[in-house]
Amino acid sequence: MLEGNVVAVQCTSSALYRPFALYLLFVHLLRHKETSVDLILQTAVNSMVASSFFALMAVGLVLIFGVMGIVNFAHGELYMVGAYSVWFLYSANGWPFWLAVIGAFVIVTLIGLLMERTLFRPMRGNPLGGLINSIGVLFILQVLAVQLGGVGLMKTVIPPFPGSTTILNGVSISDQRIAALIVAIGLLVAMWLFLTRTRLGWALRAVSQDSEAAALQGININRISMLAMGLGAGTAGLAGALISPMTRVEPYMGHGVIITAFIVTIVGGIGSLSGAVLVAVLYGFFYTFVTTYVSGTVAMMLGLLIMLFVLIVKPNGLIGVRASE
Amino acid sequence: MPFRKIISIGVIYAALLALPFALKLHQQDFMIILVINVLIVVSYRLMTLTGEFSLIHVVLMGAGAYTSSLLAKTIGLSFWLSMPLGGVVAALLALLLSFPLFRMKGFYFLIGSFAVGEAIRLSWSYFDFFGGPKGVKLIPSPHLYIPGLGMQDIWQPIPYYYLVLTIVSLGLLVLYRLEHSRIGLTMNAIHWRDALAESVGVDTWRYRTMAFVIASFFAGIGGALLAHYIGTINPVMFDVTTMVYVLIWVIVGGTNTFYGPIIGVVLLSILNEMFREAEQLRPLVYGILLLAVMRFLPNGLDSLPGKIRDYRRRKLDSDSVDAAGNAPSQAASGSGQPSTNTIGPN
Amino acid sequence: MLLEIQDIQVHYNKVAALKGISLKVEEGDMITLIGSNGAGKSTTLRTISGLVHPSVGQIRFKGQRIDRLSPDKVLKLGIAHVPEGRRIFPGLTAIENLRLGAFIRKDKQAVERDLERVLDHFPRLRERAHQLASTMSGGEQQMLSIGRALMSKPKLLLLDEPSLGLAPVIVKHIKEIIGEVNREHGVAVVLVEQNAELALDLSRYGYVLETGSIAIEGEAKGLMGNEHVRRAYLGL
Amino acid sequence: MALLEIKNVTKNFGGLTALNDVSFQVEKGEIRGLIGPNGAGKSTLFKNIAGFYKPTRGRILHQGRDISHKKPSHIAELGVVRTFQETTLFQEMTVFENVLVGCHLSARSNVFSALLGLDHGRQKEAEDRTRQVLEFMGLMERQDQLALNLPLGSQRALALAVALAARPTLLLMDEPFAGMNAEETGHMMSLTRRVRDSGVTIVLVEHDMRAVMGLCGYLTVLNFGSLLAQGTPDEVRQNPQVIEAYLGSS
Amino acid sequence: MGITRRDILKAAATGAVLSGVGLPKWALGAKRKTLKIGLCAPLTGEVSAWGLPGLYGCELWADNVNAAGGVKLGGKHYDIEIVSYDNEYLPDKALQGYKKLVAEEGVKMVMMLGGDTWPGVQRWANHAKMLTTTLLPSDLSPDTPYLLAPCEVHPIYNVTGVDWLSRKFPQAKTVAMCAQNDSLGIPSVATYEAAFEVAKIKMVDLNIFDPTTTDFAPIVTSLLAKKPDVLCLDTAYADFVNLISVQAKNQGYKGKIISCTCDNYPAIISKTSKQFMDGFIFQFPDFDDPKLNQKFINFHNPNKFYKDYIERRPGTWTAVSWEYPSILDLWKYGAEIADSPEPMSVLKALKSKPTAPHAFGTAEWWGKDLWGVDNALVGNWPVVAINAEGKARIQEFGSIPKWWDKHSKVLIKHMRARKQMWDQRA
Repeated sequence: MLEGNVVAVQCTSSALYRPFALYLLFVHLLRHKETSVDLILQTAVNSMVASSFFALMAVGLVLIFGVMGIVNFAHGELYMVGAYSVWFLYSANGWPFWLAVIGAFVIVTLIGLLMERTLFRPMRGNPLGGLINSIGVLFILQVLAVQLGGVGLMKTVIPPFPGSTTILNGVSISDQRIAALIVAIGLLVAMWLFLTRTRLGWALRAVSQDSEAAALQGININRISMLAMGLGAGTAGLAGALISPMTRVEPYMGHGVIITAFIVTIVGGIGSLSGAVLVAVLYGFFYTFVTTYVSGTVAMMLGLLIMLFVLIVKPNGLIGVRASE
Repeated sequence: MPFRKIISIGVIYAALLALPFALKLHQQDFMIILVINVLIVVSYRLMTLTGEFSLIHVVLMGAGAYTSSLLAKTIGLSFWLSMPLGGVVAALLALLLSFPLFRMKGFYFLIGSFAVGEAIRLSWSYFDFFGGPKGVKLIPSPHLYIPGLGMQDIWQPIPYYYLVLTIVSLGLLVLYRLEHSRIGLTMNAIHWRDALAESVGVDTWRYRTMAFVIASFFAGIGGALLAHYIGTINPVMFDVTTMVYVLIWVIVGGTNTFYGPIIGVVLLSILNEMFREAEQLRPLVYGILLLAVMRFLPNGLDSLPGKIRDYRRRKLDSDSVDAAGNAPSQAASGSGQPSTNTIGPN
Repeated sequence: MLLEIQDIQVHYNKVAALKGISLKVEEGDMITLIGSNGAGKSTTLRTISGLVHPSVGQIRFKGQRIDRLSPDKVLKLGIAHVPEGRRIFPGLTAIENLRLGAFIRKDKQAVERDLERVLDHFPRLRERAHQLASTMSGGEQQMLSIGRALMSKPKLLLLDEPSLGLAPVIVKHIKEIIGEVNREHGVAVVLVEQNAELALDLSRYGYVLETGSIAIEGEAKGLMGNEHVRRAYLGL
Repeated sequence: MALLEIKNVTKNFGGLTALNDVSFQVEKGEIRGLIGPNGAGKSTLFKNIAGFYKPTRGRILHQGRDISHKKPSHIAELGVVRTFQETTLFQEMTVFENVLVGCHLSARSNVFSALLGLDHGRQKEAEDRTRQVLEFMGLMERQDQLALNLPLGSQRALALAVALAARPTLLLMDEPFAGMNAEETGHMMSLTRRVRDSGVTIVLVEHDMRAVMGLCGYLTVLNFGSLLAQGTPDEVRQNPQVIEAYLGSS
Repeated sequence: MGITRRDILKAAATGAVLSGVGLPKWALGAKRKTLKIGLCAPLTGEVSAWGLPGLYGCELWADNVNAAGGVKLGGKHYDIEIVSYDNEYLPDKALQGYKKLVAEEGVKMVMMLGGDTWPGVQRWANHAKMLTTTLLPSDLSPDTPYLLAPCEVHPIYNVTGVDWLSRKFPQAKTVAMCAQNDSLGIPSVATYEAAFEVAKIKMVDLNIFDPTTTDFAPIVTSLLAKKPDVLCLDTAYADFVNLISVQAKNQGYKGKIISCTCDNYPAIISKTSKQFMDGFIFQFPDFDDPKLNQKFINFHNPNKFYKDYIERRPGTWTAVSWEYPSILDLWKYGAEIADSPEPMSVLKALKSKPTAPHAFGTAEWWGKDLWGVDNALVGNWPVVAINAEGKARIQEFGSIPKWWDKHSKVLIKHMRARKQMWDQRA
């Protein structure tokens, strides 16, 4: 038994130096057999949390792209601002946690609205300009975070729910993660209801499908753009707020998140909200399992290659439904 | 070439040749990096001639740097061979990548190139062969036989500056000639109307690939020049942050002219040095500058002369002619339809 | 006078698309604009609905100037535009499309009533109410597009090429629907059509457009046999 | 052998049939009119011939050679060149440069010869050709203007010049008369005739019936993606099906 | 809490610089002559946590020394001025900065973090014969005659913690370890492998993760799946230690944890519990620890230094806050022996004896077997553990040379296996 473990250990470490990651994944799944039930279950639980955050980030990106045609590179920084807001309000100024989360949502939504009004609206019809502007925002928000919190160590956000719940023997999940998971899923459901059950939601979808025809229905495109940007930014902020007790709250935390969000968005089909959510779930599991069994670098590399593959297969856009000529 | 142009280029080069002696030691290093970056942005612009923006240019620069460094270190190849080979490998990599990437256009190309680039870059930090996250250290500097002095190790800033200046000038000359040849004209044509170009027999795939491959060759050369000067490279040097800076240089400078990106990189690099005192606030300056340029000069700094000319002309026009009946109409609907170049959609 | 257009000019970039067009629509009226491709028919409609603004000239609706208003403001005043190519929202269901037509209206109960009326009017739409619009046939999409416009309870309906790409049987049906809308709902209609026979048969008055100007106008019945019309269409 | 043969071409987009089993031939030296109401499939057929679309079924032969699955640039190389609906030009380039790009095929050069100036001969050849075409189209005095600053008539002439520079044997013209006034139309008609007289076969999609009837010896009429009628202008004009398709019947 | 008045003042001052008003950086002319010491380290960006707190510490050190009359060399009194350059942790910027400090500012020593930023500087540093220090002894090689690692001999001191653990808790039989894949993590892995082998503790899992990792749940899951007695965090970054510990607690881990660092551990305790963190072993003492007042400690007045620092720069204390100042202590010692500030004289004076005063007691110049050159100062190193009150306290000062004398072969074996020997790194 121990002997087998040692082999596995050596294999894990040397895995870094071998090229065939998928093959290794397979080998590792076999090697970890003795603890596999617990490990797989725990990893699945971890995956669910990852998935819900990927989904929150991706949905925001899709909304913004769908309605305004702009790739928001600053999306990761909006997420960062969400986390910083919680740190500032809850940890530094003693607000109740949930109030701080709401505060973060409001702050980031306002930033989003400001971005739409001053930066993205003048760039309508100029996607590259929008992209560049979002990079400008990215720099500014990072600096503001440094100014607010200083550099050095990450900001500590003490989890309001310090306990953890054992689901099964050896499989546990922290209460903080459960709470975040519930809120994230709740928000996604609320958003889905909003988009499919309300007039404003239809209007938003209508604009993303055909903005001129939407204008002809009396839908004010500017207002819908603000709605999309506010909502998209708000969800990113909320994701950051919820994850703040569980991750590194520092000015550059948005960097890794945005790459993942892009992968999810592209693979899910860039105009499709349901596609984004579905892929977020799948990718959350994929990413977490590969990270657990092989390595995070390999997981990211494979993710990027999957994205590339999807782009190659459907090179001119993965927009789900568009009017045919 | 008009006489005035020749004179001004002559003056610029005279200044560039004399410059290192007027500079402090660390500023000489700054100049070397800046001159290399000029090659990077100008070669990037060749890509944009065909209308495509990529996010892989810096990774291909890294490919050149890694190739040249590893060849020089592991098999002791001379700089004079490894450096061009760095360019060749970057170009070959681009050729290989053109097959998947040029199935895409516009935004999808941008994101696709980012995905491949990042995957390549991660592989450098993953595989031991490339030195892992630490990268490659102790990269030898070039040696050159100088009559009268014998074999010289070129690693001090002033000689290396002249080396870089020579190679980059050659690169710029090639890129300039290319742009002003029929090939450059055709690339530009593809940018404006790729379907029309295709309809008169232009193989747009071939030209896009050509632009990509040549641009990558020079990016690889730039990377090799950097590697052999600094003596060490690592994957972080070629990450998306660096790419974003290149993008900013090019776009702030403007892609409409050959000199636009050069203005961008020179101006912003100097500003960056000036604001070094601002420490943590430095990126803020960048951010605000970026937004300001996009707001007031969305086509980059190089569109400024044209804007001024336009403004003057309009002023003249409105002074002499009653333009009341000719106010340009605006298709300013509330709709988000981008400025397609359609004429009369009936 | 419901709608009055006075000598409008429209330029795209620097090219003139409309070179001075004037026309009038009475309350409950039905007029048609006919002419070949590029004559400026669609541009005229787009200018009325505020998608494009004229560089010269005025548009008045019930006496109020509307040539600088945005599309949503124009719609609020009572002008609905059924654009060329239907332009329904493919990812929404038929019923969601229809409800969006009433986006500007606040009178919820009346909207529900009107929705029922439209669905009564177009039984095919009732059958497909919860189907994605992209899965509907061309004729159904055209009905949906007209139905959607009616949901805003317009005084004036701008119809752009409703027969385009539809099979003759469907065209006939659409024609009937347009007639009914005009008669039963009392909605004035400006119809842009390639199919001159259809258009002139339905309308009271017609304008023939050529390269951005009105070549000839007159009572529809009179235009039907007009040489000018035949020439514009068949080069006689 | 006909210059262009369309053999049973069908094109589907998803469930929609844009072209349904269309067959006809164009002889060398003709100006063939391709007409039909909006949405009849004329542009789709053009795009299929020029290689921008691939037919779902059927074949397209040019000078006996199957071109139905070739790339647009290759088809252009074989002598089939199209112009575009509306005015499609390299807007920000000069008139001269526009035509020079059109000469792409007659004087191609590779990177090295372009850099080293080895293609001087070919370069000169292309420039000569450009001047020749500009002369032919009466655009010589406008050669240094930007394309976007030209009046509509000259823009259309330039579009034709760009296409001609590629030395086509078959020219596909997509609505060259749209939006033109009578004078401009007349000028464009004479230009088109001159092009035909220089040995280029022309297929013309056009709504302006005066131009079509005036230029074309033979017409092909499409409706709902199918071939509706063929014949001389007079025959077509009298054809009740055509009249119905255009003026409608109710 | 978050923003202090000082920060606002600083922001305002920076704003003034930005707006072109310009404030002289060193506002008032000093009466005494000034000696400049350079700090070329990352002060912005993601690695700035390894540079900026060091700058704060050095400024405090300089103020203390200057207030006490400065340094007296060759009969003259000098004030010390710290000149910093932000190298952004990029090789090219490091080279520019190094040259600026040496050639233009005329500094007498350059302190660096090392790592990625050293190799580019190496050649020029040798050329200029400049005394340079690094915190990463893996930069040392026979080609670096003027480079010293006078404070930290990372990762060799980690053996002291493992040694203490194995004596205190003989029941510990298995360990699972995780490490980030970079120039800090990998040599440390080799050291821990050697230390655990010597201590007869079996390594049952080793997870090497990417430094960009943000979610540690999967890593901790795979570690805990092996049910280890000890969890070893290797030389993880402070933030990683925080997140991994919190994850370990959430996933129900109850055993021992050993780590190289545990900066800002009160934050971890606040996120877990005192109970969970009780007995957490690491290698960096709090500087308010009374054990640092012992005779053999050479760091000048550590408790007061810590108190002053916390007051000046609240919330920024990390290991580098005292490490760079301790290098300055050593430099001052060397300069006073040499009676000259000249870099080569100071270096010669320092290396003239086989031992020198290290922060934690007299230590010897050492390193030939690992780095090919005896330029690292190695002696005692503290083993620190968190107690039941949630306070980190020094447990003992372990002797690195003593361990090495017995087990050098094991360490070299593992270092070689991980390709960390100097001859393998070139």
